[in-house]
Amino acid sequence: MNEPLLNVEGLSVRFPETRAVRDVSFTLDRGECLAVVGESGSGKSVTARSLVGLAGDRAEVTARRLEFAGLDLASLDEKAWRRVRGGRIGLVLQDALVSLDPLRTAGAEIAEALRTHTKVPRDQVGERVRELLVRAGVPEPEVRAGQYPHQLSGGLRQRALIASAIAAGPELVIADEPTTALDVTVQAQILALIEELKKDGTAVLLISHDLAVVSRLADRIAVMYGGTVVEHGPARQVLDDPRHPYTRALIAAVPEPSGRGSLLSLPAHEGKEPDPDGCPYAARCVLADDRCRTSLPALAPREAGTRCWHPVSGPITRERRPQAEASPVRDGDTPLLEVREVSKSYRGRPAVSGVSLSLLPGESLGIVGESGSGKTTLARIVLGLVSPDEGSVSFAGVPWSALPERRRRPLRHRVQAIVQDPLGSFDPRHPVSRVLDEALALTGHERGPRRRARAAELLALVGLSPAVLPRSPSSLSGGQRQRIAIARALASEPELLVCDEPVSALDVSVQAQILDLLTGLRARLGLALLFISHDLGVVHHVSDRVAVMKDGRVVETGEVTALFQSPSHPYTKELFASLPALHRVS
Amino acid sequence: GEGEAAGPVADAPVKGGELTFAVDTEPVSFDVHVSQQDITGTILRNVFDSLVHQDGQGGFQPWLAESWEVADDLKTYTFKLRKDVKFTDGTAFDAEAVKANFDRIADPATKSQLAATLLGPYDGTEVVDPHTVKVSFKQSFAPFLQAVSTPYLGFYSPKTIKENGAKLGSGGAVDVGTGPFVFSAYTKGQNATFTRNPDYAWAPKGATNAGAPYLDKLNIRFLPEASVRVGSLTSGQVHVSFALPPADAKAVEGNSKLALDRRDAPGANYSIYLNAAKAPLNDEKVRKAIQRGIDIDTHVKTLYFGEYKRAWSPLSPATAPYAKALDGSWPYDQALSGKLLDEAGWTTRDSEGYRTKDGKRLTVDWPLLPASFIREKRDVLGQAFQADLKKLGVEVKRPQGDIGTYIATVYGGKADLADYSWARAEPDVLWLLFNGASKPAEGGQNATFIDDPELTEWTDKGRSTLDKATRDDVYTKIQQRAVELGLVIPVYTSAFTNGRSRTVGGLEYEANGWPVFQGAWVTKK
Amino acid sequence: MTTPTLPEARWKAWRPARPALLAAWTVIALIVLAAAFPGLFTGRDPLELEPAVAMRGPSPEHWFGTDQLGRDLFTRVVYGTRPSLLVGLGALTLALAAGALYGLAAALLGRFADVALMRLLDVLLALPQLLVALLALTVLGSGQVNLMIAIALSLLPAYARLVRAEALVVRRSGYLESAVLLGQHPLVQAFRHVLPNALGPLLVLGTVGFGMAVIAASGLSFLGFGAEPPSPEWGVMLSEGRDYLQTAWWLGVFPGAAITLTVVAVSVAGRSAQARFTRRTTL
Amino acid sequence: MSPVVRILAGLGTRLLGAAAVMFGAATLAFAALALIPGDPVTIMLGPFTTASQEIRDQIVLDHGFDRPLHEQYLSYLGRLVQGDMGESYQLQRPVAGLISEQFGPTAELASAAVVLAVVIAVASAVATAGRGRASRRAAHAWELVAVSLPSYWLGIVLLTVFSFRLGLFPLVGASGPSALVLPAATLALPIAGVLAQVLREGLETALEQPFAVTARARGLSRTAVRLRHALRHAAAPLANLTGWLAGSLLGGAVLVEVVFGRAGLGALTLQAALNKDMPVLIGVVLLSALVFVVIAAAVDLLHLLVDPRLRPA
Ligand SMILES: Nc1ncnc2c1ncn2[C@@H]1O[C@H](COP(=O)(O)OP(=O)(O)OP(=O)(O)O)[C@@H](O)[C@H]1O
Ligand SMILES: Nc1ncnc2c1ncn2[C@@H]1O[C@H](COP(=O)(O)OP(=O)(O)OP(=O)(O)O)[C@@H](O)[C@H]1O
Ligand SMILES: [Mg+2]
Ligand SMILES: [Mg+2]
Repeated sequence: MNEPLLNVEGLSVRFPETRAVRDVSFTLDRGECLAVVGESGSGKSVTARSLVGLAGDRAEVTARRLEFAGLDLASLDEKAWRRVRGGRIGLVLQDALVSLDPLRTAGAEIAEALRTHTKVPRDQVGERVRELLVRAGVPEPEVRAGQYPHQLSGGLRQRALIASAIAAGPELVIADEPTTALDVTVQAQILALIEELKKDGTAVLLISHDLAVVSRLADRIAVMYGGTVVEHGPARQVLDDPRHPYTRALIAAVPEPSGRGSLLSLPAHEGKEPDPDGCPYAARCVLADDRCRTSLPALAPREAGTRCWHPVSGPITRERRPQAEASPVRDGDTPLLEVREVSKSYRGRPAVSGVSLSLLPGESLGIVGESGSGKTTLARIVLGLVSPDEGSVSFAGVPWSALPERRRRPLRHRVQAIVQDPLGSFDPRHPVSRVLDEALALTGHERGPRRRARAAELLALVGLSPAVLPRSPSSLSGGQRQRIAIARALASEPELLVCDEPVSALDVSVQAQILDLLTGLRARLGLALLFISHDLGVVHHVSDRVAVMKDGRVVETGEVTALFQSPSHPYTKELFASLPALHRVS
Repeated sequence: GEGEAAGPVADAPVKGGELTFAVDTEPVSFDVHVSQQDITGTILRNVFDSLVHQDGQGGFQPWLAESWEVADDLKTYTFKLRKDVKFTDGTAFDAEAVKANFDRIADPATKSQLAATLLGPYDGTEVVDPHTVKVSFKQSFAPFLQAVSTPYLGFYSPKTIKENGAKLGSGGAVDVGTGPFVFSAYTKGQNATFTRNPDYAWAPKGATNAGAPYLDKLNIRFLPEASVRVGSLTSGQVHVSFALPPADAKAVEGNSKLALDRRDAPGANYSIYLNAAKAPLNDEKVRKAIQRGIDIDTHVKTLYFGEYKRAWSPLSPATAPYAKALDGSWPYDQALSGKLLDEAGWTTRDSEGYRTKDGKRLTVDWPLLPASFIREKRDVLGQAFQADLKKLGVEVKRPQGDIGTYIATVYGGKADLADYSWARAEPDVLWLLFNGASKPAEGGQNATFIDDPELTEWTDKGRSTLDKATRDDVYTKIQQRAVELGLVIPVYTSAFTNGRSRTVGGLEYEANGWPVFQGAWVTKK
Repeated sequence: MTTPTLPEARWKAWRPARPALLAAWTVIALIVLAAAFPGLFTGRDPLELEPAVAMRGPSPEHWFGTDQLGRDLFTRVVYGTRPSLLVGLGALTLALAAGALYGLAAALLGRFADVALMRLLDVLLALPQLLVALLALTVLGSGQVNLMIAIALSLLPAYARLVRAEALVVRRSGYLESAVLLGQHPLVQAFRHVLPNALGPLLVLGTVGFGMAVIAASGLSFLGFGAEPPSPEWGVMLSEGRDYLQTAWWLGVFPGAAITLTVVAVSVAGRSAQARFTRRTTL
Repeated sequence: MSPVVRILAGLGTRLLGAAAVMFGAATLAFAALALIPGDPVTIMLGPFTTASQEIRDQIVLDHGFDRPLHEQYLSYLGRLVQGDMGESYQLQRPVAGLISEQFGPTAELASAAVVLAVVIAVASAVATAGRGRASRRAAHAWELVAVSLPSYWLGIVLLTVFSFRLGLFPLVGASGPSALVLPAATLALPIAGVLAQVLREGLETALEQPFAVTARARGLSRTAVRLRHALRHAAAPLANLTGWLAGSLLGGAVLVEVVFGRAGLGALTLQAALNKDMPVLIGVVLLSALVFVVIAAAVDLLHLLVDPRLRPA
């Protein structure tokens, strides 16, 4: 096998405050797709950026070897770099939605790439731009080229961005999280586009935190944790027979039909921090010993391997989770929540139209649907934050949406909510203690030791130690914040918990923990859940019944497993078709 | 007249050229008949001639009037006018013109703020023949000659009065007079320009330049900032600068390229007037104590760098008859003041060291004008006096409000002290200051608020005779009595300190101390 | 009608360097001390005359020289601190308090009140700050207190606007929503969450407003609306000193320096405070 | 709604807003007039006057001080609508005339100052944005001091040094650019300080945006990114602030015009304020309200040009 297109050996990047990447090695051939996966902050983007010399002024990049098509990148000066960037290596930045200049048309951005690298005569630029857009799968390219980012949907923006990245026909395209924040259907299209590139012989470095996404088109997978590649090898091998404890946890965390009814998070523990050159995962690893904390085995750049002293093998065994189904839903029960024909439109545009739902005590109803389909609006109506234009909501048999706020206030504690962005739901000036205190006070716990005891209880309930009480939520991790939010919601002992995308901002592993927590609590407290997510896997995992929304309507609803096996509505079918699964049904 | 040539005259007269004259204030109104500001007179003296000219000795010389007779009862004045005088709009200056102007002044619709007062008990003007006018008054009115020598009783061409009567205040070409210069343009807030009147041939008797002015153009620049005036003078950007701050006088004198023209201001000195109508200053002892208890000498010297003379009389030495006897007659003497106050019963002292009488602190109210009206650092001088009197155990309060409040309190007789100077080259100014009828509430200026029979009698007598001896006698007595009664504390005689580039020659100053540019020229360097 | 950004927008700028910050706080400390206990810095009396030594330049016994009446300039500058700061602080406090209430009222009292109050504000905003102050002074007349009110009036609109904007942000915020969900009473919400969170940025901007106020005050005393002598006030001293620029530079330079130094120090401190603040909220 | 309708609607609301502001200003000014304590006649005549009683009566009659307030207000509004702003107490001249005559010099001064300020600001900001610490510190320092200097003081110092000592830029030669340099600079420096900071901030935030990085990943040079991408983004806040400052320059003009003995609205305003010459003050208030409204409109238009997101879809 001849020289690979890209050859990285011992790449390290430090910032004044962190070691973002440490001793990363990998290679990449033409027409090959290497996927780099790993949780947030694991160093994926920094790795990607340093391949085009844009790690930032404050970054200090070192590598034993950094070769691209026989070119020593490490030795390039600014001018030479400019020729490489966009010309031979195209980079699609992580934040697709803000990576196009909002003040210039999509066409202008693409043309810019053309002008800087190719000798396209002026009068033909427009034509080339059109071709590129077509290639990127953009419908009616003439129109789109003349439009500004804010006039384009997320998917279109991402496509335009890719078009500008491949404008000068680079040999390598780096796509950093190209599908995050996109609806599954759109996701599928983008992935297809990348597959095209690959087929045309372009090497692709695909970065994602979502195993399921990469499993579809990665030839090889490199799993990063704490700045290092902890495991890499052929995709199949990594997915089917993961060796590194972290990889295993990662894979276990992906909610899958098969995994329904069992815990997603593998047992982890809070170990002590490893040394700088120890295994970064040692802190969380159950198998970690002193050796792990002090040193890290090497990893050969080309062939598969695991960077672990205690590689595990064999199938992943998940624990059963406490049976949520144990709170069976009996027919003839008076529904806890009854939504009748509610509609809500903003400035004439319907956000929710004619939606009817009902939810029994202790039942968990999932709501899926693409962005803008009206999920949040529906949730806000149920919460009594938005009053519907038509229809009504009744709670526990009594009218709810119809009540004036004054009368609803005393009942509010029975319905609580968890939202996507927990931090935003905390007063920035209040520490955790005050957040809980306020909630408890409002639900009639008079101040004093009992209230404090109750606060501690709640924290225990969501698996946090009282140590977090004095801290400000902004100083906590995403997972911890969401736990606090849940604790606050539980403070008033609600019967219904409305969760709007509670995990979509979290890493898979953290998501797994939160999902386990929610299902656990539900079983324990007999909570009813209204669970909103765009992630079918997640919904499938937590809910008994599912309602599929599109354009403000519920197009299909039914018992979860049944619905997943045989969707009837065409939209639902499309939705499930485009759902990326970890294990391709071969 | 012999407005004395100022400073070393730079060689022989030079025709043509432009002279820039920087002044500190900008007239609110350019209508001499309306305005009461000195600056209006100062500037428009170059545009308007008067019937008579007042010379340095307080005597009167022919100007637009060849001669005049005054009836013995001083109720009618008859002027014989020159026949060759023309307004700059070509119309002739004649008896009708005089009548038109005086009548205009007397008309309430004109809202004259000073000229009307100068006309006193005006009764009317009679056109005897085209070149003779007879001005008559309801009572005998001696100061008229002096009044009629001021630009405020100057003459607009009847044509312009008819056509632009309402606009005369806004300056510019509409202000048509008979003077040596033509008011050609005015940029509010910046400058006013005057051009030579080539036909001018009626300068007052004895003027060094009998004919048209040498200068082609006179440019008057309004520079309210003293430092800016000084700066532009020293840097040669202006030729003559009005009202230099005393602080800079020395520097100007020291500068070989510059000369300093100093002239004591005529009329009433800057003095403090004591409200004898209310306690505590209704007690003469207290008044005299205050009068003797402040170290005027030192403060005036330090604050004005010896540029301003310390004053002994309410009347300026530049205005005859000045009571020389007063000089040095009431020196600073805190011991005496202390004694006087004790005698007056202000014997006890309170915690802050101020004197008290039956529990009441000895306090005098001396309202301070709004900063924008304060001239010559009088507020600072006041601070010095405040400090002196504190030593004496007298508390001086200096509340500063807006002008409305000031007028209400001071002119309403609610204050104890009031301070001002009054520029008018005529001893009759004493009438304004001390006559019982000159009530501030009615536009008078008698801030002593008492009607002292003798002062009233003498001031009336003075304005009802032209006999020099009598006038000298009464006016001298007035000055002395006012000081003896402690009704007034003369402070200083302010001086016109004008900086002048030595390239300027022939600049003269008339009775009021105002520069006259008719005979001035600029030599090219 | 939209109104262009207010000058406050500028202070987002930067976080000053450590030493600068240190210097700033030292200066502030000194100023506060001087305002509280001028006696600590000088044994002299600011009003005591010494005609003998009038108009002397800086010297060992008179560090800043002496003025027209031989008063020690250093002493006067020190004693001038209190009145000078009082104008600034007074104006600022007034403006902040009034602005905060105004802004809150606009944000919370519903649509109509909002429109009405904002229109009124637009009018004030449409006028240059100095013009507003002049107008107020014309009505009230000069003097220290009126000066304060006038300046406060000219600062108020900016603050009111800011508070309103902040309050509206809070009203749409997630944490107010969760307060609603917990059934908290609107009034409680207003004082637990809206007011404190809206106030934060305001107070930081205050430090800037202080600078503006002090400069405005000195400008207005220059124009003749100043404080009452003989009480030494920097603005007044500065505007008196200007006549002696050629002959006695110190009379103007030292009060001028005092003003500038104060303003610089306070805004440096204020900016660092703001930098910290913005960091905290953007975390 | 169709774009045209949208635009028209926008225009309508803007006009309404403008009208509201003007009306508010007028009312405010009248309220001020009514609130002045003390007898207006005495105030008008000022101190040291020997005006007699019939003259005072005359004044009362002329200005209708004897009529009830609401009448005065209505007739005042009525006259305003006809563009008649009354006559100055002090100068006895129509306010409209006075103002239009004084507007020129001030407009000249203000625009000169704005241009100068923007030039300085852009230079200072572009030169230092995202560059080394030292240069930024220096820039911050001068900006801070510039903002903290009392402008009249700055003016006097500039005069003394450049005009009196060095003899550059004559003051009295009046009119012509050379006489404009110093006043404009005095007015511009503090503003420049503010603008520079805002502009730099804008540039730096823009340069950190992903699209800026993307542009570089496309192979653009740093400078190209600055000019083609960052500057436009920084332009919006700059325009905002410039507009606001330009509107408020009249205030600064008061001080500067007094110091430099220049003609202009500032000097007029001050004189009016000192003499409680309300008609003139009212005129000035209305004018600056108008100027502000116009500038605000201009700024908004500029935004529409720069930022497509604001254009009606
Ligand atoms: N410009 C920078 N300055 C300082 N630290 C940085 C910078 N960029 C990244 N880091 C740090 O480097 C580490 C890796 O960041 P990176 O963006 O590569 O993570 P990631 O794997 O891309 O995470 P995500 O999935 O959220 O994009 C993080 O700890 C981050 O805080
Ligand atoms: N406050 C609002 N004002 C105007 N339009 C709104 C508002 N809230 C929602 N909408 C519109 O209503 C539609 C539904 O929005 P909603 O947030 O309910 O969708 P969603 O399913 O929650 O989307 P996502 O998955 O992105 O959260 C969208 O078109 C949105 O633009
Ligand atoms: Mg990343
Ligand atoms: Mg949503």
